[in-house]
Amino acid sequence: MSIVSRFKRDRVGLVSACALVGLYLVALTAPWLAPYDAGETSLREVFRPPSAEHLLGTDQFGRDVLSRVIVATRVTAKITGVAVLLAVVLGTCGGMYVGYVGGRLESLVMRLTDMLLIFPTIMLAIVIVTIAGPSEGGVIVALGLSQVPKFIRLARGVTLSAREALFVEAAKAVGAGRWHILRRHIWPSISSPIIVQATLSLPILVLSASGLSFLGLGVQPPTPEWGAMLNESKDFLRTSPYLLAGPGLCLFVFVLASNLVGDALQDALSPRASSEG
Amino acid sequence: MVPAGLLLVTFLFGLFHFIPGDPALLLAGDNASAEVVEGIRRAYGFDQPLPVQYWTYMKKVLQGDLGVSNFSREPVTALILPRIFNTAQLAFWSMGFAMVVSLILGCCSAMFWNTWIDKLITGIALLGICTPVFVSGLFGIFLFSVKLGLLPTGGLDSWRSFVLPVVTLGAFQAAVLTRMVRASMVEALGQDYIETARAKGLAETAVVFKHALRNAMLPIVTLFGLGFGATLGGSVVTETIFTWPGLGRTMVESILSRDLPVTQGALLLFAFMFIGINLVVDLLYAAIDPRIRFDAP
Amino acid sequence: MSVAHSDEPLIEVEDLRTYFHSEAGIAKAVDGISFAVRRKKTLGVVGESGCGKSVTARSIMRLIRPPGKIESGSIRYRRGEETLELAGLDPKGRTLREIRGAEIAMIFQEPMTSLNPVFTIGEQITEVIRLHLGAGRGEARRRAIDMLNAVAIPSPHQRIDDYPHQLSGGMRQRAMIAMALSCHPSLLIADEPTTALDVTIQAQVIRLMRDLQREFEAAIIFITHDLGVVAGIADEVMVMYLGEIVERAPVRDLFRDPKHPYTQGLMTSIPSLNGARKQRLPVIEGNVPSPFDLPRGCRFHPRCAHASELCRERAPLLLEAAPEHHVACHLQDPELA
Amino acid sequence: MTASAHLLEVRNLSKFFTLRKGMLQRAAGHVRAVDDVSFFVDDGETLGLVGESGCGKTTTGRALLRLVPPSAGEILFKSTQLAREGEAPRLIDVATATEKELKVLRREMQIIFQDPFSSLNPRMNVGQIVSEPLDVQRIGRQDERRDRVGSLLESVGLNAKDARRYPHEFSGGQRQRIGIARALALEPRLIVADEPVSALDASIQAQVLNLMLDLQNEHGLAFVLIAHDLAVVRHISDRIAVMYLGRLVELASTDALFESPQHPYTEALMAAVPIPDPDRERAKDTGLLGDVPSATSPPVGCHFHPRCRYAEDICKTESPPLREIQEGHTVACHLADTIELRSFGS
Repeated sequence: MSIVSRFKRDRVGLVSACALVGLYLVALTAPWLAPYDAGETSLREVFRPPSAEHLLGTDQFGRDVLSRVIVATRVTAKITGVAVLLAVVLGTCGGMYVGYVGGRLESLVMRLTDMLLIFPTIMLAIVIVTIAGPSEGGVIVALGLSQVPKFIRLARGVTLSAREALFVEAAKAVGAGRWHILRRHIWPSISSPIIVQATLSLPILVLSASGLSFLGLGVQPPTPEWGAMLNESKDFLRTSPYLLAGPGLCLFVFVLASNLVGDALQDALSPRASSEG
Repeated sequence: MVPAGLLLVTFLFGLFHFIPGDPALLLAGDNASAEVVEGIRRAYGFDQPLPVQYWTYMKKVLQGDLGVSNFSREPVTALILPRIFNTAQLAFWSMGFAMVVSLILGCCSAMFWNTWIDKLITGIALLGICTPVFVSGLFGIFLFSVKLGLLPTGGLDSWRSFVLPVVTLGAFQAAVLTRMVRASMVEALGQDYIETARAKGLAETAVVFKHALRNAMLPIVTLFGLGFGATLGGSVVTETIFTWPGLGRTMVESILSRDLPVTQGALLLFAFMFIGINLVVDLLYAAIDPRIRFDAP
Repeated sequence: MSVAHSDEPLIEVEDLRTYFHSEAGIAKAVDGISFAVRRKKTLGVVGESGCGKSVTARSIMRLIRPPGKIESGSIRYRRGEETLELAGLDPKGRTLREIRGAEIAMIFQEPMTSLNPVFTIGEQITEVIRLHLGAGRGEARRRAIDMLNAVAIPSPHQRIDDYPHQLSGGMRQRAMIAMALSCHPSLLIADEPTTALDVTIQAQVIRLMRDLQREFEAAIIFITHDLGVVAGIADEVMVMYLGEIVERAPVRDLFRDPKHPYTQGLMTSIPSLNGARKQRLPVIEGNVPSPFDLPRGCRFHPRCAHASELCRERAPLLLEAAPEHHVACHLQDPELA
Repeated sequence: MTASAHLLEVRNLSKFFTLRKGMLQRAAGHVRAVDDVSFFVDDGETLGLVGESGCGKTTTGRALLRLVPPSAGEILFKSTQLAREGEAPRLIDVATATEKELKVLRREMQIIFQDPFSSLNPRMNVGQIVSEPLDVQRIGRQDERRDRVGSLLESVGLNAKDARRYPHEFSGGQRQRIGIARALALEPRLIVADEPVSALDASIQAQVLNLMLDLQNEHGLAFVLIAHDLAVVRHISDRIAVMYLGRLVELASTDALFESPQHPYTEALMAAVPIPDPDRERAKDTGLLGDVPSATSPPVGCHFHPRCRYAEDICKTESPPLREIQEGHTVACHLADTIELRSFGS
């Protein structure tokens, strides 16, 4: 059974994949989708509870929460998407390279990644943000780099086991060079675990990105961001608890969808599943 | 351990130099006069060559001198030390909560693999890992403090101050760890020696809790170590939500106010805690895995 | 089926069917087999991979895991005066647990993975002794050392505190045998116990099992794919193909006069130590069909050189072609041949 | 060097592995996986290499193709591809050949593996697998390669249409045929067959052995057959080399080896082979003691002496040299002239 058809039969995976795609569509079309200008303040309309006019109410500056939540989707999607891409590219190339070349360089890099892996993502990100400064670019770099050790480890592991595989030995026996083996044998073995890991990293990055913003170390106001919005709302819990709902729910859905897609992909791509099918 | 510590101190020393801009200017603040900046430059030795600065820094760290806060002018060590205890308390109770819950739920889930019990537990765990601490924490404050008035919204006064932060932080970790414990147990239960244990006539509980769990403990110890680290990391956010007087909040505040000596000190202590946990995990691992214990020359 | 002998068999399996249900369909791993194991005797079970020999063993132990299931049939086990129906027992229930390890014991192919890596072999052997014989700690340890001695493990006093990874493959399998025999079971099921071992070690282990059988008076079901091994240990042999028994006979009769074309094919296709060299071996053509897509009629017919129209249509029954020599082949059926 | 030399001649081949321990990867000891092994293979003949697990037979096989770089010794191959047009074949040392020469040598020596599951890339279809040697060596055009793959598959008893299918769709025996087709693609003159049938069922094993015999008769292939099953080795080998803990202990023609084994280990190995005859199998005595010792710390003197029932004092101290007892029959045993060993001839 092919991977696509196995994935398709996984209803939960399919629905969550649709949800994830939907969120990215929202992110793409945010400026047109948002009913109001996300940055427009109105002192006459502060702290309006949800109504037909403002579905999620308005905040302390009278800004429409729904519009801000929608625009924030765009911010989060961009930050996490670029960060994952950064981590995948750096980590995969690095991991494949040290895995294939081996030697001193490999043990040095692996000791370093092992050390970095004992630090939680958010701590690594905080350190890097401290250096790079709290801005969108800083957050992207921080989050991307914080995931690189994971990908180096994964890519190296798969490269090593593929390098030891008998079919690689067979290829060497017919005279195949390094480049041929990397391209024909190692890269195909590496791509699916990397894709799975990338999807599984996505929820972690979403949580970390909003966590940083919540702490004030991420995207800076007035740019709408879920974590930052939650942080602002915490001062008005007593009077306007509805401010929690929008960003909280969006975060939850994004993380849930990406987790489920990751799980489904892992099931569909795992070698065990293919041998049983 | 020693090389890791050395690397760390080097890294933190470099922090001053990584950050764009003049370190003396950073320390002095934006609207300090040129003389003040120059004074700081000399006082901190920024005019010295790099190796000399490095050596001085190392010596100071080893002596427990982490510098002086830019704002309160207090020694960083004195500022930070009482906070560590608070953070450790929070992390310790949260992790304890997470370990107990995840072990019970994870084992149950694996034992009743693919039944409604398993599905219920994995479902709850999934919801748990999708709810960030700052969402569940704020919701908890809203419900238990604002609406019901049962628990304080923050601070650290009595045991009641512990309930919300510990449960919020612990529940998230418990959800993450439950999934991993379950996976390790399912893996262990699929091994050949489980069939041997069943063939010996052992009761299912002995098969699961003696033969499978003892093997699954190897990966679980590592996971718990990583979980402990993650809990410490999560404490940064949790402390901010619940205005907990801990190291994490101090660090965030120092970053926001660009109080570099404090940031450095807090990062150093955090890092040593992570390395310490890692060390404990390695030792524990060696203690419970006979293949490591007996292969050492 | 009549029992010709005065002593009743220890285990009587009748029309056992164990199927595995999966998305690809139903795999009939064991499909209607009947046989008996006599006390103190060894039944050899021979066949290629996927013939159902291991599933047969696990069905008797009731160790079949989902999606596998015993569909029908009976496994009668004689325990003193009473007869127990193993197929009807709860696989996690008390009665079966009392039997497993104590009265029916099992050893597996891979001694590396079938011993628990985090317990010493002593802990693993005493566990079963204490469980079934109710012995105390010291008593169980003494018995365990005796058992290690019986399986010829040198310096058992020290070896008992070793972990599996500290022993060689042959020693591990001996430890497994010691564990299996430690409660003096009346039946030992050995699933390819020597396949993972080197030939010289295999010879030692088989010799050991023969000696121990005499000493412990256990019946053995010995599963193997190697005809040479079965010749050295079995009293009676049954040959399985695709979940069915194709031939069952006392060991000498089977090797003197194999009656089923599959058995004949197996015997002639293996190179021998005294046959002609550098010549083509007679082979069984083709491959073993998928268990999801079994041939109609006789399951062996697509690979059989003697297959007729009848073989394609109707499945042969396992009939007695000579005294105690049963074979499932139309060519051997006097009414049809 | 003359053209009349052997197709392959191995002189004093050794392969040491360094065991590394700890963070700094310090060398913690050496394993002499292959220790001073010499033999030759002639055109069109089969040399069997037998021994128990860990005896170094697999490492020897891989070293012949330099898939494992040898630590010492020469591997002389009589290459026609590397000789100039119209000239006599050239002897070349595989151990020291340049990368370029090695790539050409790959056309003349090939390998087939034990495990027909992991030796085929599950993500490539059979056509891609079998044509990989042609792609790598840039032989023929695209369509020529496709035709060649078809005929290769047919020559090993598969269908040309199978090229579009994937390895997991085949049974173990069929996969082994795919592996053989890949090895044949470059029309080699020597194939190292590393346990080619030990993972296969009895009825399939015979099919693959027959295929190997047919190929040898058709193409005059030479084989180095590495196996632990003496009956299999005896069936298709012309000469047999017996290895124990990295060393060659006996080498003779198949008939001579079985009729009059000279090394006690050879005798024990032969006696341990299970015979499908209840009377003979039960009557025989297999008196080999103990386990194979660890390769990291082999016994002093003759490696075999702790398990040998004939061992004398000299065996415990001195390592026996390999010596020729009769023409073409060499053995490494101090007592070869004094002890009488069983004959396994028919």
